[in-house]
Amino acid sequence: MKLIGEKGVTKVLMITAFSAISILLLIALFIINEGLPFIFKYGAGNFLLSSDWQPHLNKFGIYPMIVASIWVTLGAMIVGAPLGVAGALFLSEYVPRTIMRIVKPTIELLAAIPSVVYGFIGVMVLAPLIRKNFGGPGLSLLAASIILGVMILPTVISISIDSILAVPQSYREGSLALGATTWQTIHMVTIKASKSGIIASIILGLGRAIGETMAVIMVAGNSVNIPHSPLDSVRTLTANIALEMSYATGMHRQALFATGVVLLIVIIILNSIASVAIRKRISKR
Amino acid sequence: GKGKTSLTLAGSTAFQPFAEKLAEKYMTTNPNVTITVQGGGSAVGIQSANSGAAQIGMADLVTLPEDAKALTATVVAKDGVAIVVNPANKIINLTTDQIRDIFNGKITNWKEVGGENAPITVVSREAGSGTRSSFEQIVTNITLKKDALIQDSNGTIRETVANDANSIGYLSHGLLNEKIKALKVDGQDCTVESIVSGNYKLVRPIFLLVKGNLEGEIKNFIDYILSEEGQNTIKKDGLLPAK
Amino acid sequence: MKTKFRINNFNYFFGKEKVLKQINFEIEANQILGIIGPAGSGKTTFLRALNRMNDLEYDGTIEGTILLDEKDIYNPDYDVVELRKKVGMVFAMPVPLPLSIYENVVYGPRLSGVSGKNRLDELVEKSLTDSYLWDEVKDRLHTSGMRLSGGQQQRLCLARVLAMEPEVILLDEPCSGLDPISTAKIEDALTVLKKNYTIILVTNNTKQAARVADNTAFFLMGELIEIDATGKLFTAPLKKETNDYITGRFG
Amino acid sequence: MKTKFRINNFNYFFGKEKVLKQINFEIEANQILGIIGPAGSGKTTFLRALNRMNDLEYDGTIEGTILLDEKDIYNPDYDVVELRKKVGMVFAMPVPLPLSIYENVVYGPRLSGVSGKNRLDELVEKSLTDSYLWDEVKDRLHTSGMRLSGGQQQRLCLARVLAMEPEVILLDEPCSGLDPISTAKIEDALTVLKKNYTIILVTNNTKQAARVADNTAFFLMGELIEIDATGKLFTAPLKKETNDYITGRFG
Amino acid sequence: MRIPPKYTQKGAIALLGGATLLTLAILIFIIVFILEKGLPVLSFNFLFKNPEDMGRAGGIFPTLIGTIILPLLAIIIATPLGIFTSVYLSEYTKETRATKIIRFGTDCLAGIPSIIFGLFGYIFFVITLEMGWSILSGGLTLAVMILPTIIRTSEEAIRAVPKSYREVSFSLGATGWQTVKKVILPNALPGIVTGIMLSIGRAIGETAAVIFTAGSSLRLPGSILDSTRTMAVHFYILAREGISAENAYGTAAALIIAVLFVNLSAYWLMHRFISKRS
Ligand SMILES: Nc1ncnc2c1ncn2[C@@H]1O[C@H](COP(=O)(O)OP(=O)(O)OP(=O)(O)O)[C@@H](O)[C@H]1O
Ligand SMILES: Nc1ncnc2c1ncn2[C@@H]1O[C@H](COP(=O)(O)OP(=O)(O)OP(=O)(O)O)[C@@H](O)[C@H]1O
Ligand SMILES: [Mg+2]
Ligand SMILES: [Mg+2]
Repeated sequence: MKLIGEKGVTKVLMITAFSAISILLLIALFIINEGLPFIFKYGAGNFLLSSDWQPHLNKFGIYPMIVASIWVTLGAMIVGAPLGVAGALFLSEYVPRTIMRIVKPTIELLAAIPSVVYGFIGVMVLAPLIRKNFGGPGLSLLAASIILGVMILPTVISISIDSILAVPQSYREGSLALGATTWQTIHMVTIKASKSGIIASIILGLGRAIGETMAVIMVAGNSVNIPHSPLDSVRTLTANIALEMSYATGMHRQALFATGVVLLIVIIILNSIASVAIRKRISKR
Repeated sequence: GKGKTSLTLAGSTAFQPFAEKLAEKYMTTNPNVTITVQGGGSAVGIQSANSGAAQIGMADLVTLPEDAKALTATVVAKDGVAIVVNPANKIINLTTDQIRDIFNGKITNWKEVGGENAPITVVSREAGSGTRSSFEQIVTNITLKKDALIQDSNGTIRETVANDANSIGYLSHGLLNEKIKALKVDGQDCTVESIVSGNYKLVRPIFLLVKGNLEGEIKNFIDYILSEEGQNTIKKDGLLPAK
Repeated sequence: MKTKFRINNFNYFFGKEKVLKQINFEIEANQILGIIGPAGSGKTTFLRALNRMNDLEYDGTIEGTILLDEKDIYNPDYDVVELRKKVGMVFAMPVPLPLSIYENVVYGPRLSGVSGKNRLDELVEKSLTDSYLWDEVKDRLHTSGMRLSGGQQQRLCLARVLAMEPEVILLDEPCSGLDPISTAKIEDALTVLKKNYTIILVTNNTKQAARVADNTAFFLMGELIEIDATGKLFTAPLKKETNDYITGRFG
Repeated sequence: MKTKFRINNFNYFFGKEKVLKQINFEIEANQILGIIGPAGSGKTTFLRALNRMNDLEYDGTIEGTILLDEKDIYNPDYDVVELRKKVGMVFAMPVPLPLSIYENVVYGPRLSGVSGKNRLDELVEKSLTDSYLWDEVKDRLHTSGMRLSGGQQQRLCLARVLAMEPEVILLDEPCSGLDPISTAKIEDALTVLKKNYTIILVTNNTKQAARVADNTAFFLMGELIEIDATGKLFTAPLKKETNDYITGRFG
Repeated sequence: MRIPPKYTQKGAIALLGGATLLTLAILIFIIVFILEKGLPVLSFNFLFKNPEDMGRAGGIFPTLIGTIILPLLAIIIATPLGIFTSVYLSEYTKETRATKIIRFGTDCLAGIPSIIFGLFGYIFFVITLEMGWSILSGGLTLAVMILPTIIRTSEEAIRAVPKSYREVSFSLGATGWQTVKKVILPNALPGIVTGIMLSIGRAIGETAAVIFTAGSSLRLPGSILDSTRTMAVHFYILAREGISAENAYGTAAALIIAVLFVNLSAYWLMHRFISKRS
């Protein structure tokens, strides 16, 4: 790097950052470009607020899917976020480092298991369990939330562990020396000092939960139905796209991309709510 | 020409494994040809045949959409659609009308068709799917009930039905196994003989799509598929011959 | 005179290295014990052993016993949280918690269940006054404690400990970042505080030890060389090393 | 006598708060300038202005100019990296980088392209010797710098700066964690070093300023109250505040 | 009523420990589930032979290669891009509205379903840039897909490096880049590695995006412009088209064992690096 000097490095970094961000922007534009015209043509109201999805009759109403996406994501967060953060806190504050160092990579293994495998486990184990114990078809909002909740665990746990470990030891010492228990230290100092990383972990987990398709398709049941209970079968926006994309042409295909645009908006809204909500919770004290 | 010719097939995930097997065999006798088989679904098959990303598109649709009109379509195989229930279910036969009413949501309990007192779980394929279109066209007048479960592949339909004693679904008859039970439809067995003889009505075609006319290596390969050897391969693994 | 700490054959190891060697002595209540010694002689390590802050070192091991009020603090049944409430500590390097000045001070009391705005406000004012910080920060109690100057941070850490009202206060070079005026005031404060507290003061400033300590201990390379009444230790030490150190003829 | 720094109408703000007010004076080369003043008076802030460490504060703003060798260091064209190589700094709180002792010392030289094992080994020995740490650590140069005692860390930080061979050395209470013997040695070293370096020493120990500084500046609440030859400032200060402070009658 | 700290401490241990145990139980269940179904088919032949008869017989060798090469390519492209971007955002720019928007934008893109990345890659790389279904198209698409995760995790890790380290480095005359290289990145390493490991995991487990861009051809790729099939895609096709459940789970089992091995050795290497440094 000597060759190009500090100014050169700055420029290289800037260009890299700029290109990375433009690629990501390009994706957003790609979706919007493919989907937005349809929304204008079909009418945003009809598209967003109707519950009638019958592509072969050119009826494209995605209201139930919007509702379902929000519920499933919420459900996944309720299952995954507390479990993940709790696990991260326990592994980094109560468990010897050597054990943590084996458990963490093992948990990250969960991230590499293909989502189809999760889907099969959902169909073969979880859905029958739900059906037997609570009734309904088994393939349901509940099943999807649980499977997604499990799928985001490695993201939440790993990133949280790192940010908790980055909290200076002197904060812990300061707190313990004042007679705090480990838990008091965690809850009054550690969580606060690692706030930013814990939030990032939850937001990235949220991203994974919203964006997951294969597993959701397999366990959510995919009925185009406004859910009235967690045991109802639901179809999420992502599932809708992935489910029908392989046979969709013409108008139908455009409608699926338009679903993508709506998904993007839902993601933006959920992300904003999540970051505000988590930030509030963590920095309340 | 000289050297290696390469062909790409893309599209229907249901036909992909068959295409792979056919390609494998074809290449052993024609070492100067390389055939690559890609999935992606029927829509990708049509698109990539149009764009030239693949020379041959694979589609398992019943009627080809607008985009495919310009392509030369050849039916290379047929697929029987079996109506399946869980082996625990005592029902062995349903009429077309009963099937229609079940999928439309008019009949919601197995006892209405002579089974046990248990709610029916309907499992269907996704909108647009070839299996579903043919199922709906042949049974006629189907407006799928809203809370029907949707799965997007033969394999997942099979798992779902195998795991839910009250469910009913349909899938490619080549994938029948002991975990699920195929029903008679209007008294007709879902067997190869019965399908080939035309007694069993739920059948759908599988297309290969080519831009322009069939010529050169493309034609040779399609001819091979339609040859006796090719058709036997298809038959052996659960699809039905084109004619 | 009541004995507060009783240290018996105490050894401390970092990994294989022995940094405290066969320490044996007693610390009396309501007195100021000064601990002096060159850098690296084990003063901090010893101090941290007294409230078991050393538990946090992953490769630290101990031998021997330390009794506080005749109870072995290293006994597995001993409640280490209670210990640290009784034995407050000011570290050599001031590290305010990433909280406001106010929250830093009430941190300890809150832990023990003290609540109520009035009660806490009072406590904050009293502790900050005792540590001579009140005037400088009274208008910005709710800004971050980390944005204070070095000397201010040091006094904040002292206030934080005073607010806990412990029985023993461990001070590791508490005046190292302070100007002479604040230093003098804190020394005065310590002399007042010893009525209610037992104070153990590690200092590199031998004069400071001479000024405020009742007894002074001299550490050298992990060993307790000598402990005696301050007057005696500084005028007529028994050991040659002590003499060398306090007269600056050392090393 | 050459002028090293020329500070003109210098103001410094944290956000809206003005913590340095209209500072105006000159610092001569090859001398030791002592800076004294109570806690929070802006000594550290001033020191950090001299090598633009304050650039890292997100809400800091400056007014006025500081000239080093007659060049304005706050000029946008001025190379801040060169500035910091010329103007080394020892912070009040010792922060060893999470590297071995050896790597901590050679960190600066390596950046400027010094290499070769022999050359670096020499440099390490020399710098550690000059900061009186060599004997204590020569057997464990390759263990972490973070596992030293407080006083040892302080001297490691000094060694790290000496290894850079800067022109100016800024010292923020460098002896605050040191025992009297090391302190005395470092003071001796400074007196030797000033032949080649310009030294600016912030200290809370007025006696230390009196002992080693050629000139002494007294800061109070962000203002430079008085600067003069050390002897004069300590015996016959012009301002009442200075007198109050050095006689301890202050506050 | 105030609960004494002793009990909150015990309660916390029970609760946090319980959550951890539950997580581990789920993890173990999933691993056992797959291994139980998959281990019986695992053998040397299974790993190193070509598939036959649609994958019902033979082995999985080409998919093994695909699983190694595709995520590798993606990570080689995305890691420098992601790290440089996060370094630029956190060290070379002030925290402004623009950086906040960028951070928010990357967060949102982390939630785009992979099938959209797949379609994007298909239209952009496969068709428009005429790369065809190839390892290159797939690698680029996966790189774009994991980029948000790498950027965000690296940024968090970089932000967690104590400010005093930066100050020390700058005060010793380091340039911004030298500080980044010598102090910031090494200290942010654990967090960066986490991001990379999670991303590798995602790339290895991905199906939709891979099928659309790298294809799903079963032949052994001869170059980066050939198409390939990963183990995840192989599992997908075998299991979803109902071709061979045993071989599907065999593939999954092989995948799990391989990933576990990679994860553990990556961390082992990292800790060696860290402990060697200080
Ligand atoms: N990062 C910061 N942000 C805002 N205010 C600050 C910051 N750092 C210091 N201050 C304030 O600026 C003033 C001067 O602080 P400075 O650190 O320069 O004092 P000092 O003379 O070095 O004191 P000490 O002897 O205690 O180290 C103080 O009032 C302090 O509270
Ligand atoms: N975390 C640690 N790991 C290993 N060795 C350590 C650690 N902390 C201190 N030491 C070593 O233990 C010995 C005693 O250190 P200690 O901090 O108790 O000295 P001290 O008397 O407080 O010195 P100072 O006056 O410099 O603060 C020293 O040799 C030191 O290098
Ligand atoms: Mg110490
Ligand atoms: Mg200061």
